[in-house]
Amino acid sequence: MKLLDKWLERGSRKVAQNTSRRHLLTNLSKVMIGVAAVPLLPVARASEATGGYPGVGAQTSGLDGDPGDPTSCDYWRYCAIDGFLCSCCGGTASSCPPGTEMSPITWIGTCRNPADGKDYIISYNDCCGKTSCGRCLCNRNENDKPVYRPQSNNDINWCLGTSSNVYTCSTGVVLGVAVDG
Amino acid sequence: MKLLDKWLERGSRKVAQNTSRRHLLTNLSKVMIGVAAVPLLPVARASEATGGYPGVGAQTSGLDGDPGDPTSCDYWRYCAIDGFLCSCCGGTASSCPPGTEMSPITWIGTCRNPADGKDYIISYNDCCGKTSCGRCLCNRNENDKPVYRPQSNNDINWCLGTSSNVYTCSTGVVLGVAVDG
Amino acid sequence: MRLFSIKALAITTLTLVVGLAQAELQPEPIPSVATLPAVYPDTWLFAHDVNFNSMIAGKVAIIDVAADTQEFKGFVDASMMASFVESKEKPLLYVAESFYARGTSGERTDVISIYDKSTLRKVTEVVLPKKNRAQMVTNKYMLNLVDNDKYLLILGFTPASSVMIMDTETNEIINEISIAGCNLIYPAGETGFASLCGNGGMKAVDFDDEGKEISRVDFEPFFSVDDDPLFDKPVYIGDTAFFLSYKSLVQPIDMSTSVPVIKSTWSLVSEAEAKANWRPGGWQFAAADETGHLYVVMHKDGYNGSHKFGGSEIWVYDTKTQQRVNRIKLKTNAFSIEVTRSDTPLLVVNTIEMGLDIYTTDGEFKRFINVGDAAMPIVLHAGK
Amino acid sequence: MRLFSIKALAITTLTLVVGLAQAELQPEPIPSVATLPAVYPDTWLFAHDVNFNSMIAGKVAIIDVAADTQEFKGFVDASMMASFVESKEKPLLYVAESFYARGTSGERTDVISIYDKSTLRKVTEVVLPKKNRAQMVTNKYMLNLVDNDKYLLILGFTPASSVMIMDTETNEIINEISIAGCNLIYPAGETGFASLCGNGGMKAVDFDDEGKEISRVDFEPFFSVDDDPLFDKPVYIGDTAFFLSYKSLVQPIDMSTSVPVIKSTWSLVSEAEAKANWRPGGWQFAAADETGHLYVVMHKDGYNGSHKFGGSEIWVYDTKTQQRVNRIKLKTNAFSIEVTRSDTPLLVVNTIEMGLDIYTTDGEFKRFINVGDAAMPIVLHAGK
Repeated sequence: MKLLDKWLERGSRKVAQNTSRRHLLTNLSKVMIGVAAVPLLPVARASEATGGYPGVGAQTSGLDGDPGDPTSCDYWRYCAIDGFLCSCCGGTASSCPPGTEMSPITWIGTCRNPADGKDYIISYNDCCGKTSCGRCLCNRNENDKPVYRPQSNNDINWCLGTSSNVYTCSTGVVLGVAVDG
Repeated sequence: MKLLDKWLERGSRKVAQNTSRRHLLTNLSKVMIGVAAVPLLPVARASEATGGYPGVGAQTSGLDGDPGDPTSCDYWRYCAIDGFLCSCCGGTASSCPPGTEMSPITWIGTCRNPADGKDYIISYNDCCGKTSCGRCLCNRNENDKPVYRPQSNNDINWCLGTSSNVYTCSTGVVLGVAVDG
Repeated sequence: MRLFSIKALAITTLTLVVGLAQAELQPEPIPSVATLPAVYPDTWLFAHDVNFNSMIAGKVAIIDVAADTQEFKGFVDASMMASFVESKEKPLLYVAESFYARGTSGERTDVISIYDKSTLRKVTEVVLPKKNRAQMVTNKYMLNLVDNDKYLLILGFTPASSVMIMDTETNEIINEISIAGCNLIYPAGETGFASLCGNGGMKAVDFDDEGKEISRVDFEPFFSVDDDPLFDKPVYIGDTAFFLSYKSLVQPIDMSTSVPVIKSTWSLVSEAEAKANWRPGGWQFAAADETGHLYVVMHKDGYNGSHKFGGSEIWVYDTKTQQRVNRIKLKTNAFSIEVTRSDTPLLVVNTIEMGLDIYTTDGEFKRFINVGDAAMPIVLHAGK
Repeated sequence: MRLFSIKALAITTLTLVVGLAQAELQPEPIPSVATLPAVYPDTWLFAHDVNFNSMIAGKVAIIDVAADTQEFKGFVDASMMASFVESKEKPLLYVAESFYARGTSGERTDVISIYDKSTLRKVTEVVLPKKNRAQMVTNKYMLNLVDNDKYLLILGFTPASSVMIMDTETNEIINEISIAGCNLIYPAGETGFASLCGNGGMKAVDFDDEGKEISRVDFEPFFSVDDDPLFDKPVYIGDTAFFLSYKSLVQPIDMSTSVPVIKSTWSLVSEAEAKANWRPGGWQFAAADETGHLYVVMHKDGYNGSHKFGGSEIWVYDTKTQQRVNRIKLKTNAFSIEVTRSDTPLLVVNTIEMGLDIYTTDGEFKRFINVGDAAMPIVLHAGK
């Protein structure tokens, strides 16, 4: 039952930030839970209208069991992301744009995949060494903790251990299924 | 009569770029000449609505015979300016913001002062050495010539002869009355 | 016919203009560069534009939030998740920032850039030899002046966390103190500081004239990072740092000595408000005025992850009585807030649209100030 | 009651989700960095974001304007009024740019940054020793490859104007040629170039294998800079550069040899259109397709100073017959345009709102592409 509550909570969060054109389920959640007044993302100006980002083509990861659009802030892997989505910048949800360097040090989130209902460990590796991508700025903070627990915080520039620490964009890489589900 | 035509032309130009809340005369010109379809400044997004810039307080130069608002793109001195108005950036129409350096090399325009009907030589000195100001981006091109006549062109970074060539904002300094009026 | 009427009307207009003619404008001096007073008026505020879209080109803008004209006084650059602090004792501004030889690549140089308040020219810069300045979305606790501005404390993060101590007389880095497992710099006592820790505890360190550590206290965990973490951005009222939790707890900590004292908690919300999930949130989502009132950006229907999105209201508390004394409904949702230290304090709201809405502390809207067309001024420092 | 119904509905939904369950997703490799083909498809285009709000942080984005997914392929940095050119012969991109040791101050370094097309990593950089790279709002005639990309021509401006010649085999600057009184680089002949001059004339220079000037021709003035200047941004169709004037004149110049030939002018507009002041204007306001059609952004009611504001229509001309063959009314006014060299050419419009509207060359709107939330992609280079 706890899990169920969590799942609902997750659903409502998505609605708060993104009025998705593709996720009927989250729209159902909206009606059900009645979340309406939650403030919009400060940085999501461009995505307020549609949930996706205007002028950015929708994508799929191409993987079975990986639903949703990696260029949309409400894509399931992005539950604790903060930054420009590399999928919109020449990379993908799990790879960096050409010419950047993926940070080996990172922060970790746990996101539920709606396709199999399982919680996955997601590694939010930053891509580094070029200027800010400037497309698809997205901020979600599920289980995000303050900077005194850095491994669970998305405000830190995780371009650490790279030849340049200049931040370009963020990925959400699947590490595996969370053991404590 | 030629002057009169020029004056009218100037009036219509102002309307094209700035729907002024303060210049009744230019609004009259608009009605008279029927200019309506002239495209808006690409960079004037912020000023489209009001003519001034939202969130920027109006100013006066404090000089007798110097009418208008130096934070408005339609201020008479700015007839050939291109860039951020230093008046909005901690400087004035004729001085640079603190910590920047005024370029000694510059381009020259001739603008008519509506207070005395005289044409003045205006020196568009750039202010240099800090990042772009980012307020009151304004572009007007009266008598602007292509870059092969650089002294009459506003596309060139005139931060030349300064310790840093990074462009911050633009001024419009009165040099005197144009002899050929 | 149409042309004729245009010209006729124009002649009339031109005559009118000539009728208003003045003495000719005189030539103006070149070059001319504005300056500021060495002591800033108390309605001036520092708005730090982190410029996410071009992080190597951030700035700290100086703004008179009480002004309806010439409100933008100038700015200093602040590159790559910089941090900023104003000196109260000296006419100086400090920016901790990072540069690359080729903009975004090449050799890295970390510096403290020191500016003269009056000219906004760089007086000097201090290079941080280990290039380990913390780069985070900036807040007020990454760069701090203590002991009457004698020491500048600079956060390091590699991800090993540390505090560098710069002597502001000599502009030398005199020591670096590890705060492993903890983060940020909360001034405590004369020369001490505290940091919150990943286990829900706290560390407090004191240092001597040479920057050498003379005491260190590790507090046992006193809050649950998993269940209801304290935000890392407290508000100081006098010597007390008010930490708030995701779920509306207030945790005052007495910072008057180098060994802080953890005080009793209270709640921002009633039982009914808690049920409606009214919670604090945003970026710099809380501030205080000189009377001891605490201002908190609140949102309804909070949930796991809603803590950085700002809110539609600001709730005001008397921290002595622990009672809410006002509830301000905003024109536009707040992301960050600050209150000036002026006689008539002003409530400055960086909205989720990234511009400044200025209110009285009673919630009366006064004016909107644009910090820059692409600016993201998410950290606001009231003038000291 | 309400809570109950929520959960009941949720259970149904959850069951549905579980019913769709798949095999678990597998761990993905770290690090992983995308690459591009060494030869780009012909629908790819380079959109140069000059980033006025943060000029030290510009970029050149690579965009597939025919794509409805993954249209943004990557980018290279381009600092401080940079200029850009793609090599056709080698898998390289060239950026002329400037850096300061401290972002906006300190020592200046001017470089040609050379990128590998496939990895978008910097292969090398060539320092310009005199730090005299021209900084202007960028256009296509500040950095050019000639002689099958054997020489890179780099505009200098201090304000003394010059052309630096870099040998792309050795990456050495082999000479610098003064073009005093003139500006920009219009390739002419195999190794020559022409520049327009402030007196309404033209200069043409040819150089040898070592970059040494072997001929120079100064053309007498052939247009009036005061009355109706030629724009400084011509469009090449084959070996002919089509210069347009503020007032709609077309001035073709044959650039097939190092001594260009000035051809007869014609007009973009009829007498009635001239009376209505239909004029060309914008930034990169003209382009051409492979069939020899010339596309020009036009605005009505033009006046002294309207020449950089863009326009609501694109007029298409057959340059052989000198007749207009189409008139495209745009959704949003154009500021800059380009036409791809693909089999099915696409008309790319950077609108005055600073995003890309993609049309067929017949004017059918296809899609909108955002180059960046704060981007100003005012120069567009079709892939070669």
